[in-house]
Amino acid sequence: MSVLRDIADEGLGGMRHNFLTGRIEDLVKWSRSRSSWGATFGLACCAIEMMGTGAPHYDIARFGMEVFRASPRQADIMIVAGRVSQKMAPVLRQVYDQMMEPKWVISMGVCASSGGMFNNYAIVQGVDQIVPVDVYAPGCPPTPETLIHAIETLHQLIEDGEIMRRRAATGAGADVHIQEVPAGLTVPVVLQGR
Amino acid sequence: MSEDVTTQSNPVLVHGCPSETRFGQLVVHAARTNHLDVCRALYEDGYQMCVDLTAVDHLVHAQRSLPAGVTAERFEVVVNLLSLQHKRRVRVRTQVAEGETVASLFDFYPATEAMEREVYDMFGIRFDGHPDLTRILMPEDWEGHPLRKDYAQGRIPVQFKGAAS
Amino acid sequence: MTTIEPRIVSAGTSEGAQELQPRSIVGHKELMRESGAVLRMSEADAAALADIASDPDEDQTMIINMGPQHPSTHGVLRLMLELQGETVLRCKPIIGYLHTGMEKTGESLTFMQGGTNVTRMDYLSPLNNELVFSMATEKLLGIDGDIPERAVWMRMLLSELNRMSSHLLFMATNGMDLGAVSMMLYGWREREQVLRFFQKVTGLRMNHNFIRPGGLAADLPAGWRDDVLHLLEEIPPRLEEYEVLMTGQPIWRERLQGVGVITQDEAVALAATGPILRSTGIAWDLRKDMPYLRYDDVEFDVVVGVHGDAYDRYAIRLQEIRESMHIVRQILDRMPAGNYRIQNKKVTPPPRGRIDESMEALIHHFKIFTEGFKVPEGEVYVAIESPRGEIGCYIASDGSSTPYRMHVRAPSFVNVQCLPHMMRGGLVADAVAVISSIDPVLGEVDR
Amino acid sequence: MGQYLPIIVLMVLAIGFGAISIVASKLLAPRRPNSAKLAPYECGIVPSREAPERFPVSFYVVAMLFIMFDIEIIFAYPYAVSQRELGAFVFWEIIAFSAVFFVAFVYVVARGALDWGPVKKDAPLVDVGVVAEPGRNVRIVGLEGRERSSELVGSR
Repeated sequence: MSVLRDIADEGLGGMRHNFLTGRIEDLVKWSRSRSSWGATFGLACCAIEMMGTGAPHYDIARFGMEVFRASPRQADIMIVAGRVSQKMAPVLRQVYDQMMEPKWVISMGVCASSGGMFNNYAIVQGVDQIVPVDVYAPGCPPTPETLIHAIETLHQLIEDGEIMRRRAATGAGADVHIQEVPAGLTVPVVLQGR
Repeated sequence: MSEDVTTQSNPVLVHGCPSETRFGQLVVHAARTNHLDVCRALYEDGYQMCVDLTAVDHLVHAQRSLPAGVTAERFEVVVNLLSLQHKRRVRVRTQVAEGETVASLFDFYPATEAMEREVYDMFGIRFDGHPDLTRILMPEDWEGHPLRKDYAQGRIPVQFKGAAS
Repeated sequence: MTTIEPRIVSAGTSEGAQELQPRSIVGHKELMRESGAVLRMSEADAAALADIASDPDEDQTMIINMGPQHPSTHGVLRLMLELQGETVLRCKPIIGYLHTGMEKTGESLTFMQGGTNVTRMDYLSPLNNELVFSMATEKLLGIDGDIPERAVWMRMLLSELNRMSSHLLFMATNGMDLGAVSMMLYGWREREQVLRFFQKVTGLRMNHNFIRPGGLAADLPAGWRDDVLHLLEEIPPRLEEYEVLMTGQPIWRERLQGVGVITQDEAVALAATGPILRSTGIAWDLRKDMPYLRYDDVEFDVVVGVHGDAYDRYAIRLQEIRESMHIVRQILDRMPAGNYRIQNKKVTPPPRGRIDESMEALIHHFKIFTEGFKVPEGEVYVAIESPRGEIGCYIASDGSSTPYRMHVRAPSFVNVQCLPHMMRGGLVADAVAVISSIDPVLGEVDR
Repeated sequence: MGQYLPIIVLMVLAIGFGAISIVASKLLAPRRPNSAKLAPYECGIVPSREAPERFPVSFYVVAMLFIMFDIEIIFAYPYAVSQRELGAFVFWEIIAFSAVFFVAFVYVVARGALDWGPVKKDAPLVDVGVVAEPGRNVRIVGLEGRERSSELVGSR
């Protein structure tokens, strides 16, 4: 009974798509994307902008990220906000391992995505050398609008299952790059449908 | 105001060390042996706060304007003292050769404990008498001292040509 | 000269000798030092506390990690606390988890580009970092006397507004650390307004690179005066709200008063500066005692506490927001017209418009931005008052266009070393209050 | 029989909710155990030394106090529900019963079970006065709820 084996290791999310389980799968994906909590992994300047995004003006509680959970046990998205130093790399890997499945990683800012302006001995040149990254948010620091755009892109990918397919295909992160949203934007950002 | 450097030939002696005035701040050039005594004497003079302790590696740019009687060495430990009463700063510059140790100022300036650890971590200058001389910024098993001039910046090659390569 | 290539190491997370050693290994003298005997207590008191039964298997104390990834350590500060029940016996801050090699990078960036590197050190008051770097460079160049008046007053305006936004964030995080979570919302609501003004003036919310050697990157935009006036009307009633929410509450006072006490001679011995030094009763403020820019023409009070505990530091920062607003009001009245940048050809690139017209302007622009301007050989130390204390910039230049050695004296690096002495004997919950009262920014601690 | 219906419904609801949440989490969550997930969370640091099993006794004493009052409440509850039928005698009975508990509580507190607060909390806050330049306008803050013992004293 392959269905039971699927449930055993992958949970309902892993059941192959068929008429009987179709609706449950969508329900699972919808609930995962709509209430994913961020793990506070604030390192440097981007952490201040991440706090700004959590603050009342930009308020990511609207997108289901009501609270930033400090402990990895209760977090779903790890937002790597800031430059990752060589001394911090094993700690980052340890916290990532301790996070519960399903988990995703947003690499916030150019320092996390590629070492940024600090191309030297002390900084890990891109956090994807340590953890599989799903969405890269550019900017130094990314404006809260850019971070919300990154989070919304991630939610969109979770909801239509794209992330799981990409992760299964490459074994690493979903590797989605978004453009920077200039601050103080009044025109709504349209997420291009995939 | 321009830099008023006293004449190089016979500099004013402060606690027996040649000194000069740069940008309105007294700079005392102590030798490695009397580094501790000069700092203690300045401590008695009323400079109770040791604001900063750092070092400079003069491997590449050895010839620099030093008053007479000061032999230029590779490293230079720079101690910045501040007196709250007189509102004055003094800078003690001590020449240290490669591999030599400097006396730690921890006994009368407890603030220097972390600063000396950082100088040891970044330059490899050992401070004897320091209670806990271990690395402070780099991981424990890191080899080499990054801020030395013969330590590469560790850049990974990038596609676009930065101006200052 | 064979250069040593850095060997990237990703071993386990234990830092060996840097960590707090258990009581059984540590020698008596070291134990006395770590128990603060050097500074605070008489030998007898420290001995009484220090010699709890230290045979290893009958271990009464527990060493725990308030590690790099912790909600209330304001970044990646790692504290190893030795606890006996709830009481903190010894504490050792372990830093370096955000070491970015900025001083090494500073040696390869020209003086024109140095601002972008320095501004990311203290990311709560980036403009003060740029200010101290620019003033040090100008002193080396010898042009610190003839910076245009408008540039000097604009620098003061931006520095004071940056102090306000930094202290507002302190109000937010200090409240949240101690349980007043709604304080985070109010603190950020005010800070957003100041950041919006910065965004209008400099184009960015943080890491502006707006104060450069020789003056500023651009002039104030039209309508900046009523923006600042709007700020000055909007924030004072909000501060009254903070007074009601925090200062007036007995729980808040009970949590902060008598916690993290530091005496005058201990603060001076540990070279703590800023609100920590002023909370012990020493009225030392660089803006008053060693004035720079035009702080001697502006009238404001030095805010001082007398008990040296976490409550005083909170009250000092709250009052300093008001003092900064008082200064900004005076700056508004006295902001002169004129150039926002020194007209000295050597330092200032030609205005954008002229580049299309004349060939020399194009060459001049190209040379300044690629090669940078040469700075005469020498060394200088300049210090100003950042929201966290005295931030100093020591530059040794060898006559080329990149600094030979650029060291920034970070106030948080020294203030973090006061943590063990403030936490001794307190509860673990007080440890959170003490860290928050020091308001460390790990970007400038680890540089 | 009718009056037991609400209790049964509540029981069913409670057990149902518990069961659903356990089963759902078993069903929904993919299981990928690794050693890090089993290790205790030490703020990102791999724990290098064993957590001590011994805990100071003060935690235990506080637990005991809680259990003592918990039991007292259990007996007071049925009395409170049927208080009108039981009359004055039972009222005094309950008062005597809780008085016994209160004596035990006073004894334990007197023995210092609850004051294991910070060692230096009672250290007198010496107010050393302000060291400032004479004629410097200094504003002293942080005095709410505390008396000032010495005036502006001492100048550098």
